[in-house]
Amino acid sequence: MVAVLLIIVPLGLAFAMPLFNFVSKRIAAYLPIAAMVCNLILSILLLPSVMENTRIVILGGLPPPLGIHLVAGPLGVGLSGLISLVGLAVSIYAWGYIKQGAQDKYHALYLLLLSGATGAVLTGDLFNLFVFYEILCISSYALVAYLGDRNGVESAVKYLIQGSVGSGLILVGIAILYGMFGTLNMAQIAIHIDNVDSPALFLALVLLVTGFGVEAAIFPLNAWLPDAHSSAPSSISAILSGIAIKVGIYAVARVLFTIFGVAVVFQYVLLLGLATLLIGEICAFSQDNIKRMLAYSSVGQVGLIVFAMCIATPDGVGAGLLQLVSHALSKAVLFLGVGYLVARSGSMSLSSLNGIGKRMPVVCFACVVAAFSLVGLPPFVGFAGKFLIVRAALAGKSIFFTVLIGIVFLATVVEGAYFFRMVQTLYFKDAKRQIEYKKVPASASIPIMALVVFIVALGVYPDVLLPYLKSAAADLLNKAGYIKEVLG
Amino acid sequence: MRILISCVLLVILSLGLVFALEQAPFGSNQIDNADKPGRFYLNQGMEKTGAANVVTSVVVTYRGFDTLGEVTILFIAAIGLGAVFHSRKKVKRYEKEKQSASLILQTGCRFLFPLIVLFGTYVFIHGHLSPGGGFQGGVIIASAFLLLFLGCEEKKIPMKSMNTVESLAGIIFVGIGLAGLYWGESFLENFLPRGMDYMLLSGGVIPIIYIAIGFKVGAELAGIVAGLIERNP
Amino acid sequence: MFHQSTYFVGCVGLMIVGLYTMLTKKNLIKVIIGLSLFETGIYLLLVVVGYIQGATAPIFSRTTGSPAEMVDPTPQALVLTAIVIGVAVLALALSLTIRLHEHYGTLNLRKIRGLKW
Amino acid sequence: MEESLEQILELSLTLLMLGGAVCACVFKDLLNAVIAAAFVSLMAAILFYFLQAPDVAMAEASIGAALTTAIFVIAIKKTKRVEEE
Amino acid sequence: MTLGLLLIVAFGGALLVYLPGKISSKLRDVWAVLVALAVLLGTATFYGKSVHDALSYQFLGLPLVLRTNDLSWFFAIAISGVGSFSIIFSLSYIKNRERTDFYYSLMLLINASMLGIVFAGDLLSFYVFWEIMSWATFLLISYNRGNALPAGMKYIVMSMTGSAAYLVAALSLYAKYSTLTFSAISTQITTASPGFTSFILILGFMVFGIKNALVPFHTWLPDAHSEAPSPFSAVLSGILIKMGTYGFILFLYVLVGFHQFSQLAWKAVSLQSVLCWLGAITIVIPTFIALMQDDAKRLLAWHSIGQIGYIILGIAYGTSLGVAGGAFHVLNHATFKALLFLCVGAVEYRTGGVRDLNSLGGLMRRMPITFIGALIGAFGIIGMPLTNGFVSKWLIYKTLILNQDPFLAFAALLGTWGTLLSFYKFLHNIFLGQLPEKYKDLKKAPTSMQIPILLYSGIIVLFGVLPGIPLKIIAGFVTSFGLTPLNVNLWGIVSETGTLNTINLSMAVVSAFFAAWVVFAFSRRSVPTTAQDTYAAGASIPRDKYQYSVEFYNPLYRMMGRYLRDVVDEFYGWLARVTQMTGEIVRRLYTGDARDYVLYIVLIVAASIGLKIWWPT
Repeated sequence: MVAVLLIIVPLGLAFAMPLFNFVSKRIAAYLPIAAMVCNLILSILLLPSVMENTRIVILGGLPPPLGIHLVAGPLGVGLSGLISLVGLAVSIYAWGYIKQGAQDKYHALYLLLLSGATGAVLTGDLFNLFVFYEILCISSYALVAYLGDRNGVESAVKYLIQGSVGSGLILVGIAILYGMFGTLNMAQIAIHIDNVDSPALFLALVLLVTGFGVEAAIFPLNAWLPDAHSSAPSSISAILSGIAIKVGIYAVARVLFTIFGVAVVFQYVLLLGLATLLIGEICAFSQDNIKRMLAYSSVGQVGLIVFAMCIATPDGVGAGLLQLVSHALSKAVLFLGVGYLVARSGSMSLSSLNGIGKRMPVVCFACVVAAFSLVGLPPFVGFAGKFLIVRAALAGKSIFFTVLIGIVFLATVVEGAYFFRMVQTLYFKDAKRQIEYKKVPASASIPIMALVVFIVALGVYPDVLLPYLKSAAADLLNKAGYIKEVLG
Repeated sequence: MRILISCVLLVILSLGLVFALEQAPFGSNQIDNADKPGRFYLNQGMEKTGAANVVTSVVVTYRGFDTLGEVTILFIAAIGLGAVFHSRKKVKRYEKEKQSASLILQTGCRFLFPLIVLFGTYVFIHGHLSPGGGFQGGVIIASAFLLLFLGCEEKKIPMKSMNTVESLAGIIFVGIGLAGLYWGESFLENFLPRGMDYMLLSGGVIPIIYIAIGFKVGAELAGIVAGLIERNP
Repeated sequence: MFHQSTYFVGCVGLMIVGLYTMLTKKNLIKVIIGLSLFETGIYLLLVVVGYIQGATAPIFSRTTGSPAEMVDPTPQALVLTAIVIGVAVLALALSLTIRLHEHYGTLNLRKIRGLKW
Repeated sequence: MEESLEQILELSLTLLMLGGAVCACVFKDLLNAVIAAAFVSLMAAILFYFLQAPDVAMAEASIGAALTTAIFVIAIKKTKRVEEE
Repeated sequence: MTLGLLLIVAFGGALLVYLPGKISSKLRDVWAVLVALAVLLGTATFYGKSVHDALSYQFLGLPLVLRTNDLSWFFAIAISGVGSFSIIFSLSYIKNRERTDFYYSLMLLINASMLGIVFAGDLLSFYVFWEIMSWATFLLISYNRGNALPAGMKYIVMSMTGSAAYLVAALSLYAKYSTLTFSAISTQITTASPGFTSFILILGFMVFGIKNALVPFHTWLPDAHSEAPSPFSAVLSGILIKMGTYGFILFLYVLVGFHQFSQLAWKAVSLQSVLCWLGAITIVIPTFIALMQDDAKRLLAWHSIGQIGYIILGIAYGTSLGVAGGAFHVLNHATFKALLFLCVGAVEYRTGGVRDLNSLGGLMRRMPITFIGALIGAFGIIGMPLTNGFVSKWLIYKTLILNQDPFLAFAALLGTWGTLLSFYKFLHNIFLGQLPEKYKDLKKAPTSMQIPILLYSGIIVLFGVLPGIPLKIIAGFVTSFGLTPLNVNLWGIVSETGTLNTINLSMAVVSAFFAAWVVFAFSRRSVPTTAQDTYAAGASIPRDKYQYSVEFYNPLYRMMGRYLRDVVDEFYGWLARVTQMTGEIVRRLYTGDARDYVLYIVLIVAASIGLKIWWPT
C-alpha cells in the first residue's frame, strides 16, 4: 500500500502549495525537490520486493475487478523510479533556472505533471489511466505556455487542440470497451476480449492507440512536439522529452499488449514507428534551431523505441525499455545543458553557439556525452540499448527484419551526422564575438553531471538493469500473468 | 480542397463508427451477470455506503481516485490560467469606458447572489440523497460569483480567501483519503459509520468529501472566471 | 433493443459536426466551439452506452428504487468526470486564445504560423 | 412497434440538437455560434434526462450551457467578435 | 601482466592525462611519453605467448574475451611502436597550440582502442573498441578547425555506416550461432550456407573496406589525412587504416577460413577475384591522382590508398607468399608512410604550416636529418632493394607471377611507376632544387622530432637488410591459417621457386653505389649557379615562381586530368545533398496550422478503418 504514496505525496504537496505561499515566496521551489526525493526513495525501496510478485494496491475499499487499483509491478515501479530520478534532477535545475513568471504556480504544475505521470504508470484501471494521462497533458499545456512569449503560447494552443482531440478519441474507445465488456478493469477486459470478435473491437483499438499515440508522438500525430519542446522553458522540455513521451509510449504499449495483443497490429505499429524514426531524423538533420533539432531527435528516438517494442518478443520489449531509459537520461541532459547554452548565448540558432565549449566546459562536456549516448557509441548507455534492439530484431532471422534494421541504421547515421555537427559547432568553431559569460550556477551543473554519471555507469555496466528489464518486459507482454496477478 | 478532404475522411470515420456501434452488443446485456461492477454497485451500493444516490457513491468511494484526479485537473486549470495570465504585460489594449450597471441590475444581483449560493450549497449537501452533487453545486456557486462580476463591478471579491478555500478543500479531500488509509486498509476507504438511511448524515465519508469538492469546484471556477475577466486573483 | 439508433446517430452526428468545424473553420474560437461540440457528442455516447431499456434512474428513495431494473451508474460517474475535464481544458484553451490574440492581433489560424517546419 | 410519444420526442430533440450543432458551425458571428452551442448543450441535458441520468443532466446543463457560454462570451469580448474570412 | 591490465593501463593513462596537464605542460609531456612507452613494453612482453582469457565482466550477458596470438601481437607491436613515435614527435609539434591535453588524451585513447581491437577475442569487444577508435579519430581529425570540419564529418558518416554494417553482420551471426567469440564461430560457420557466409563477408568487406579506404569507399581519406595534425596523420595513415586490414585477415582467415571463402562465387565471378581486382584498382587510380596533387600531405594521403591496394591484393590472393607479402607490407607501409608524414610535419613546423609543393625547395641543406628520413622513406615506398618495401613488394610480385596473373601484375607494376614519379616530385620540390630566400635561415628540426625520424629510417633499412626478423612472426601466423608453411631464415625466404637473399642483394647495391660515388668524386666539378638568374629574354619573371619544379606534371595533368575526376566523391556529395533536400521537403509536413494537425489524427483513424474494410488481413 506504499505505492499509493508515490502518487499522493506530490499531489498533496501541490494542493498545499498556495498555503505554503503565504509562509514565504521561495519555499515553493523546494517542494518539488522534497517530493521527488521521497518518490525516488520509495520506488527504490519498493523495486526489489516487487520483483518477485507484483503488489496490487486496492483503492476505495473494493478488490480489483470492482474498484480502482494500482498494479505496482516491476514495469510500473521501475518507470516511476525513472520518473522520480529525472524529475529530481530537473527540479534541482529548475530551482535555479526559473526566475521570472509566477514561480509557485510553475512548481505546483510541475509537481502535478509528475504525479500524473507516476499515476498513469501505476494504475490498472483504463479510465483512471485516462484521467492521469489527462493530468499529465493539461499540466504540460499550461507549462509549455508558462513563459507567455509568442512562441510558447502558440505552441501550447496547438498542443492543446491536438491533445484534446486525442483525449476525445480515447474516451470514445473507452465507451465502446465499456459497452461491450461492462468493466473498466484492464485485466477483466483482457479476459473477456478473446471470446468476442466484432469490428467494434478493432475500432476501439484504433481509437485508443491513436489517442495515446498523440502524447507518444507516433508519426502523423506528433506535429505538436517540435513546437512545444522548442518553445517551452528548457527544464520543461527536458521533462516533456524525458518523461511525458515515455508515459504515452507506456500507455500505447499497455493497451496494445495487455488488452488487445493482436499480432497483425504489431506489424502496423512497427511500420508507424519506423516512419516516425525516419521522419524525425531527417527533419532534425535540416534544422538550425538547436532546441527544435533536439525535439525532432526525440521524435526519432520515440520511433526507435516503438519499433523495438513492436517486435513483440521479450527481448524486443526489454530492448525498447532500455532504449527508453537511455533516451530519458540523455535527452534530459541535452535539454538541461542547452537551456543554459541558449540562456547565455542569447539565441537558439546553432551558429550563435560557435565555440561555446571553451567558456562553458562542464555543460558542453555533458551535452557531448549525451549526444554520443543517443547516437549509440560504446562506453555510454545508448550503445547497450541499440545493441539489444538490433539483437532482438535479428533474432528472428527473417529477411524482412534485416531490411528494416538496415533502414533503422540509415536513420541512425543521419542522427549521428547532425549530433556530430552539433559537437563540432560547440568545440571546433571559433566564436565571432568574445563576450564573457557568467558562470553556470551549481544548481544546474550538479544535476547534469549526476545524470551524466548515470549515463556512463549504465553504459559501462548495463547488466545491473537486465533482470529488471526482463521482468518488466514479461509484466507487459504475457497477458495471462498480468490477469493472474490482478484478479488472483 | 481542405473541405473536400475533411468531408471524405469524416464520412469514412462516421461509417466506421456507426457500423461498429450498431454491431456492438450494447444495451442491457453488459452488466447482467453479478461479477460486473455496475450490477454490484446497484445491489450492494445501498448497504455498503448508505448513500441513496448510487451515482454519488460510485463517484466518491468506488471510483474516488478518478474524482481526486478530476479535482486535480480543475486545480491545474485554475493554476495554469493564473500562470498564463501572470506574465502578461498590463497592456490595456482598449479601454471601453465602463458605465456602471443600472441600479436595478445592481440591487437585483446583490439580492440574487445569496439565494443562488444557498441553492448551490443545498445541491452539494444533499449530493448523496438527491441527484446532483459536488460538481453541480460548485458550478452553481461559481455562476453566483459570475453574476456578481457582471452585475456590480465595484464589489471587491476576496480572491486571496478564495485560494485558501480551494487548497484547504483539496487538503481535506486528500486528508480523508489518507485517513481511510490509516484507519481502513485502503486509500479513500469509507471508514465512518454508515448512519441512518435517507438521513442527511448517512453515507459515512461521502457527504464530507462532496462538501469539500463543492467548495473547491465553486472556488476554482469562480477563480477561473475572475482570471478571465482580468480580476486576477 | 431500444431505439438506440436515434442516440447513436445523434452522438456520431455531433462528433462529426464538431470535427468538421475543427477541420475547416479558420477562427480559433470557432475551432474551440467545434471541440466542445465534439466533447458533448462523446458525453452523449458514454451515457447511451450505460442506458438500459425501460430502467429507472439509479437513485433509491424510501418508496421507489429496486436494484433490478436500474440504469448502470458507472458511465454516469465517468461522464461527470469527463464534463469537468472538458470545462477545465476549455478554460485553459480560451485563456491561451486571449494571450494569443494579444501577441498576434488576429485569431486566423492561417496567420498564426510563427512556428512551422 | 408503435411509436411511443417518448421515442418521437427523443428523435425530435436529437434532430434539434444536430440542427443547433450545424448552426454553431455555420454562423459567422461568434456570439451566435456560442448561443447555438449552448442550445446544443441544453438539448443534450434534456436527452440525458430521457436516458435516466439526472446527475449528468444537471451537470451538463449547469456546466455545458451556463459556464461554457459565460467563458466563451468573456473570451470573445476580449478578442474579435466576428470571424473574418 | 595480463591483457586486461595492459588495456587498463593504456585507457587509464589516456583518460588521466588531464591531471598532470592541470599541473604543468612539462609533466603532461613526460606522462604521455611514459604511458606510450609503458604500453610499448607491455605489448613487447607478450611476444610469442598465446593467451586466451575471458574477462569476468560480462556485457549484457555476453562474455568478453581478450586473446593474443602471433597475428595480433604483430599488429599490436606495430600499433604501439607507431603510436609512441608519434607522441614523441608531437612533443614539440603541439607545444604552443591550445587544447594540448585534449590532443594527448585522444592520441593515447586511439592507441589504447587500437590495441583493444587487436587483442579482442570476440565480435562484441572488437566492436566496442572499434567504435571508441572511430569517434576519438573524429574528434582528432577536426582538431585544427577550418576545413578540417567537413573532413571530420565525411569520415564519421562513412565510419558510422561501416559500424552499422558490422553490427548487422555480428548480430546475424549471433542469431544463427548464439555466440560471438571467434573460436566458437569459426568452428560452427563451416556448416553455414554459401549465401549466409557471402552475406556476412560482403558486410565485413564494407566495414573494413571503409576503414581501409578501398576504392569505392576511399573518399574520406585524402581530406582526413591532409587536415589532421601531422603526428596524428602518421598514426592515421600508418596504423589506423591497418585495423581494416586486420579485420580483413580476421574475417577471411580466422573466422571463415580461406578454403570456404574461395568457393563463394556468383555466376563465375568469385568473391576472391572481385576483392583482388578491387585491390588492383586501388593501386592504380589513387597513385595517379596522387601524381597531380600540389599539397604534400594530400599526395601522401592518396599514396596511402595506393599502398593499401598492394596489401589487399596480397591478402586476398590467398597463397602463403601473398599473405606473407601483404602482412609484411602492412608493417613496412606503417614505417615509411609514418616517416614521410613526420618529415612533412617537421617541414611544416619549421616553415610555419607551408605544405604547398610549389613554394618549397632546397631544404636539403637546412634540414639534413629530415631530408635523409624523407629519402629513405621515399626509397621504402618505391621499393628500392635496400629498404623493407622491396622485400614485401618482391613477395607480392612473386605470388602474382608464380600464379600466372599478368593483368594484376601489370597493375601492380603500373602502381610502382606512379609511386616512383610522384615521389620524385615530392622529394625534389621539397628538398632538392633552389632554396627560396625566405627559407635562408631555416633552423634544423628540433631533436624530439629527429629521434623518431632516425628510428624509422633505421627500422626501414634494418628490415630491408634482415627481413627475417618480422618474417619469422608472419610465417608463424600464416601457417596457423592453414596455408603452406614458409621456411624463413634471417635474410630472406628459401623456396625452390626462387629464394630471396637480401644479404648479397644489398652487397651488390652497396658496391654499385660505391662505384658511382668514386666516379662522381673524381669528375670535374660544375659551377653551381642559382636558378634565379636564368635568361628569360627580358620578360619580367616572378623571382620565386620561375623554378622548373613548379607545376611539375602539368602536361601529364592536362592529358589525364579529365579521367581522374573523383566520381565517387561527387556521388557521396550528391547523396548528402539529397538527404538535406528530403529533410527540407519532409519537414513541410508540419505546416504550423493547428487544423492540419487535427486532420492528421482523423486521417490515421480513417486510414485504419479503410484498411480494415478493404483489406481484411
